[in-house]
Amino acid sequence: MNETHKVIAIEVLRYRPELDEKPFFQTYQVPFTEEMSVLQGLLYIKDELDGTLSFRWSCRMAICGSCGAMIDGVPMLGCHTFLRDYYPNKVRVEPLAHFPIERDLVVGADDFIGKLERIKPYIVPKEPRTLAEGEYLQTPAQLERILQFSSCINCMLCYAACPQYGLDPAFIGPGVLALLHRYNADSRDAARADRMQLVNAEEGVWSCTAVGYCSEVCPKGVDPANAVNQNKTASAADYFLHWLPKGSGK
Amino acid sequence: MSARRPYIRSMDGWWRRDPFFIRYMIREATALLVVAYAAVLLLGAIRLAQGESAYERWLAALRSPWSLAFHLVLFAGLVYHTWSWFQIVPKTMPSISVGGKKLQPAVITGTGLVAAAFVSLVLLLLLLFIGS
Amino acid sequence: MDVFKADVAIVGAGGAGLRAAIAVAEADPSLTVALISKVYPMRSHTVAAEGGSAGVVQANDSLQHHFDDTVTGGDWLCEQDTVDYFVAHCAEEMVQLEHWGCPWSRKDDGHVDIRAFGGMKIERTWFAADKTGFHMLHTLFQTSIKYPSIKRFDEHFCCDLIVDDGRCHGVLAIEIGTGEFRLIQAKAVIIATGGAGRVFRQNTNGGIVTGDGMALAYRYGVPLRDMEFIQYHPTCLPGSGLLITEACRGEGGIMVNKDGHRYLQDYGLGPADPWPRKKAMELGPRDRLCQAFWHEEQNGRTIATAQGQAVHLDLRHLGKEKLHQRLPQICEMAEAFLGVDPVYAPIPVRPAVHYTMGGILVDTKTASPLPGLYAAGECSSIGIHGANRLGSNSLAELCVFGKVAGSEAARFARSIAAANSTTIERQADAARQRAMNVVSRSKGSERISVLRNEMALSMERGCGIYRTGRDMQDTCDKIDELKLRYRDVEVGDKSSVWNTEWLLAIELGYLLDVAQAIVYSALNRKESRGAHQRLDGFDQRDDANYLKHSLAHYVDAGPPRIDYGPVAITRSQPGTRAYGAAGEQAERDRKRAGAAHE
Amino acid sequence: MKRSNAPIFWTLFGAGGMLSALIGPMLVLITGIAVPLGFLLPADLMSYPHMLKFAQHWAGKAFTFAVVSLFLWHGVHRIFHSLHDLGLKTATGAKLTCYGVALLGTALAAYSLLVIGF
Ligand SMILES: Cc1cc2nc3c(=O)[nH]c(=O)nc-3n(C[C@H](O)[C@H](O)[C@H](O)COP(=O)(O)OP(=O)(O)OC[C@H]3O[C@@H](n4cnc5c(N)ncnc54)[C@H](O)[C@@H]3O)c2cc1C
Ligand code: SF4
Ligand code: F3S
Ligand code: FES
Repeated sequence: MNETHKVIAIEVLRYRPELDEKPFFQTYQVPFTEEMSVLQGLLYIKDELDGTLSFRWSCRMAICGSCGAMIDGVPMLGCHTFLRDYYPNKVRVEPLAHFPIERDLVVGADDFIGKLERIKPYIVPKEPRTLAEGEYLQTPAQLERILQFSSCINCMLCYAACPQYGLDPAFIGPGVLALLHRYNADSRDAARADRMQLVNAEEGVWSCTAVGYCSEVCPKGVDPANAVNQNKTASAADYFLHWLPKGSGK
Repeated sequence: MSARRPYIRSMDGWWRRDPFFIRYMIREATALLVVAYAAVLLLGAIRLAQGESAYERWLAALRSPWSLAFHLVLFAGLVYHTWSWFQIVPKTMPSISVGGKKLQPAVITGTGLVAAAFVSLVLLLLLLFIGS
Repeated sequence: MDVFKADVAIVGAGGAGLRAAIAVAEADPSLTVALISKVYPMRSHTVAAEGGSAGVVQANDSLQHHFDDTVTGGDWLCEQDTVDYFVAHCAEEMVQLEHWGCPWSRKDDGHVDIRAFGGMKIERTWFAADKTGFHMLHTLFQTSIKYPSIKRFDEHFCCDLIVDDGRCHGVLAIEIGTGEFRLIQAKAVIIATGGAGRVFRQNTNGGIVTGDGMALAYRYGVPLRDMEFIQYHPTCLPGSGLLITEACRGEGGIMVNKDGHRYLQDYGLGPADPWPRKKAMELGPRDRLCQAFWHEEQNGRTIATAQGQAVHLDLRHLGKEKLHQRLPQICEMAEAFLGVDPVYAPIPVRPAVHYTMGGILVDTKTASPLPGLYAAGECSSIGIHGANRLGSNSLAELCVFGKVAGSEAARFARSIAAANSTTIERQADAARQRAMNVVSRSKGSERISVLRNEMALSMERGCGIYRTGRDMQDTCDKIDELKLRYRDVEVGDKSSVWNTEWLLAIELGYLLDVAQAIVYSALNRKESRGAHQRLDGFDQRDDANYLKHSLAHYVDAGPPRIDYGPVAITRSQPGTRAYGAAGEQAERDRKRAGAAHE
Repeated sequence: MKRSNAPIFWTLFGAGGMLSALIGPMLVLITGIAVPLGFLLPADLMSYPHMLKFAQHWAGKAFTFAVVSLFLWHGVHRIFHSLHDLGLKTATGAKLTCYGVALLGTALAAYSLLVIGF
């Protein structure tokens, strides 16, 4: 095939902790075709131009959640963003905002994972059931309530979009709160009261100022802003109810 | 010892980073106007309590060109507030299904805006009725 | 070196590894589990599975049906006793996942819904929308968090096994974030590292699917079984190999060649009803569809695209509304990755490598011949897939045999005492040295990407949909050559934090070993069976000589030794995999014609 | 984790936000532009006697009190968070100031309306 390739400039934020005092931009000239994603551009750099560039990736189909990066300043999945949409301009790729840079495009995910582990992201059954008794019944409507929030791929784009997380990393943050809500809203689950303790804290939903950018960038339509903000109502109700029995209404 | 040395980026000027954040900051800034307007009204209430002459002075001040200009700014700001407020409302509600179909956020926002227009209009008509 | 002492170490936190970890934790909470994965668990490639997972539930279905579909589909190269165990435990595992919160799609009455899948007569595929693997993986991962005895080592790259005195004592891992080594000592080790699709160029697999665990076990003398059986999926995007799900054809999509002709009718898959029907035309079995493509390509009837030859998957007649409602993901993918809107234009597709049927030899209880070493999931060959895997059996396998591996490893770990630490640490030091050698070599002359690309291209040529002795021999020679050149591989990056170039180099070593096992096993199987189809005079199944498993044994600095093991046949004697007698005849004729082409 | 007392302020913020979103622009238009200019509405609509009568009625009182105080609570809550957004680290002072202003405003409104009598 005698296709003359177009060439795009990809500007990547580099940071190698053992060599560089601080991050800097490095530009690579990458030949590309119509269907090439930004991730494929990075893979080309890694294979052909500079083997020292580090980044995470795997599935190439926007489901494993590995390849998030700031692309021209916006949190995106590299495998689902296309070079053709930036050409003839250059495209700038940086590690996800608000996370510490470990190296090049790799950010530290420990904080996110730690939070995910804290919210009890599993079913605590209302009524235990043996396998022989078969599945719990759940109507399509009950399923509908959790499906959207259970489609989170843990890509952390919403964290890179949320300034409140950037300002205060103690904030549990949009993605994990969406998962928390997913379990609270599950018809099979009984651990809501436990999880509400996290929701009710300052670092729970109350750090959110409804910026809403988290939902804007979410590649899977999870709408984490909705999960967080509807839980403000839930948390407020929880708050006022917890005063009630003592009769000391404010 | 590990050679890890995570680099933390600064948040300085974060709100200039993205047009979305600028819109957010404008939205938040409408709060200043809401407070300012509340102050104007509060002052009116205090003057009213202080008696006729005090109140007349407040009323006169409202008629000054400065005040009119200021209220134009307030008006624009509050319109933006209304618009942005109903943008967030769908985020604060559990999803609602109507006839098996999920209600789209835009529909909720639209309903809110129509409600605001309606209430405002009723208010105006009421005053027109009283005035005449 | 940092040492962690566990009772059971599990390498791989995909579906199989996670299920095994939970099984250990449930079997005995006092056992410490080390769960090691080179990526965070939810990035494992199980996440990509769309279609669904098998489990008999319908009244008109039966374990016998599932058994028959599996064994017939596998061209009788299945371990029938293991298949029996498997089909009997699938549904139970699916219910278990439901109890753990997996959002299975539901019927109006609240019961789990199931769908039909290629190669099966009765619906038995459990699904969670079009993201079954994703939901299963996240459910398993999140559930695993419940068990305090599971200690995860995320983003730890396993670079060696610790084997001493004929027993496996643990693994050596590199903490990717620091480049430091960690010895994970264990009484039992379960390998659950997934497949090896990356040995090929165009494939549906993720970048991490590099056959690591297979190569590791293999190097310590555990045979790799049935490696020549590589499943191609007929509808993938040219170039990237990304999967366009079978559901497109299930909804009524048709496949046409460059003349707009529904060519499948020429391959005994007809009649060409205006609408595809079960087990015919577009809904024929995967291997047949791939083979038909091959012939079309040979005869110049495919469509040239920038990314190579393709045929058209035409969905236009389904209409915009139905497409957007039933196949939103596909519309979105075609638009994004190809700039094609399926509402207005057909999608160019072609076969790509999808699944490795073979793997680490294990018995019915997941134990490998090396004491203390177990394997589960795609990396293993427990014998249920035979020569060709039935769709939706893999996800079920992860659960059924992940659980078996967990309980067996737990039982084994409880039965023995911990080994002598000093000899183990000496072993680990040697292993560390080997891993360091890859990067510390002052300068190499061979580029990783060059070797990898040469391997993948050659594998595609030699171990494609149809194979010939000559092409396979060429590939054998090529892989032998690449293994030699690999010794001079260059790793320019000398740093320790997130040195992915170093890991790529180690992975390339794994890939080459697995590739070698695949192509030598293929060359030696002088018959056609399931996914192994030859044109050079061995175009028939030969039960007299080859109704047996091939076993590739690792040979240091040389090609593998291939020998054979028996197949457990209990109640289903080999018959014809019939998709219409006329079709069978036409197939034979075409093969002769194809061979004449060579 | 410690339970936050944000719900109190957030509820007031939300009530004020909703009220101001519904009628804020129209109120500004009426009291700040239309009446002072005598445009659309009669200029004496807000004359002393009228307003006194209005403020003496329980409904007028309630309305005025709600608008003034809830608008304040809405505004200061956002301002407080914006200070945090702009990088203000010591939140306690800002919190006291912001919510203090709202509390003071609320008290003044209540006091004035009481003084006006019934
Ligand atoms: C696109 C696609 C669609 C599919 N659809 C279906 C379907 O509908 N139904 C079905 O039944 N099957 C399907 N399959 C097949 C099925 O998904 C896989 O066979 C299965 O998920 C493999 O699971 P696993 O647990 O064995 O491995 P994986 O999920 O691949 O996990 C491997 C694990 O091992 C770890 N690992 C690997 N090497 C190392 C190392 N060196 N050090 C440390 N950790 C390591 C990885 O990090 C990962 O955690 C599909 C496959 C693909 C590619
Ligand atoms: S909520 Fe969306 S953006 Fe956030 S982690 Fe989940 S999938 Fe990613
Ligand atoms: S962006 Fe952040 S502030 Fe709230 S709405 Fe989303 S979590
Ligand atoms: S590579 Fe998996 S999400 Fe992009």
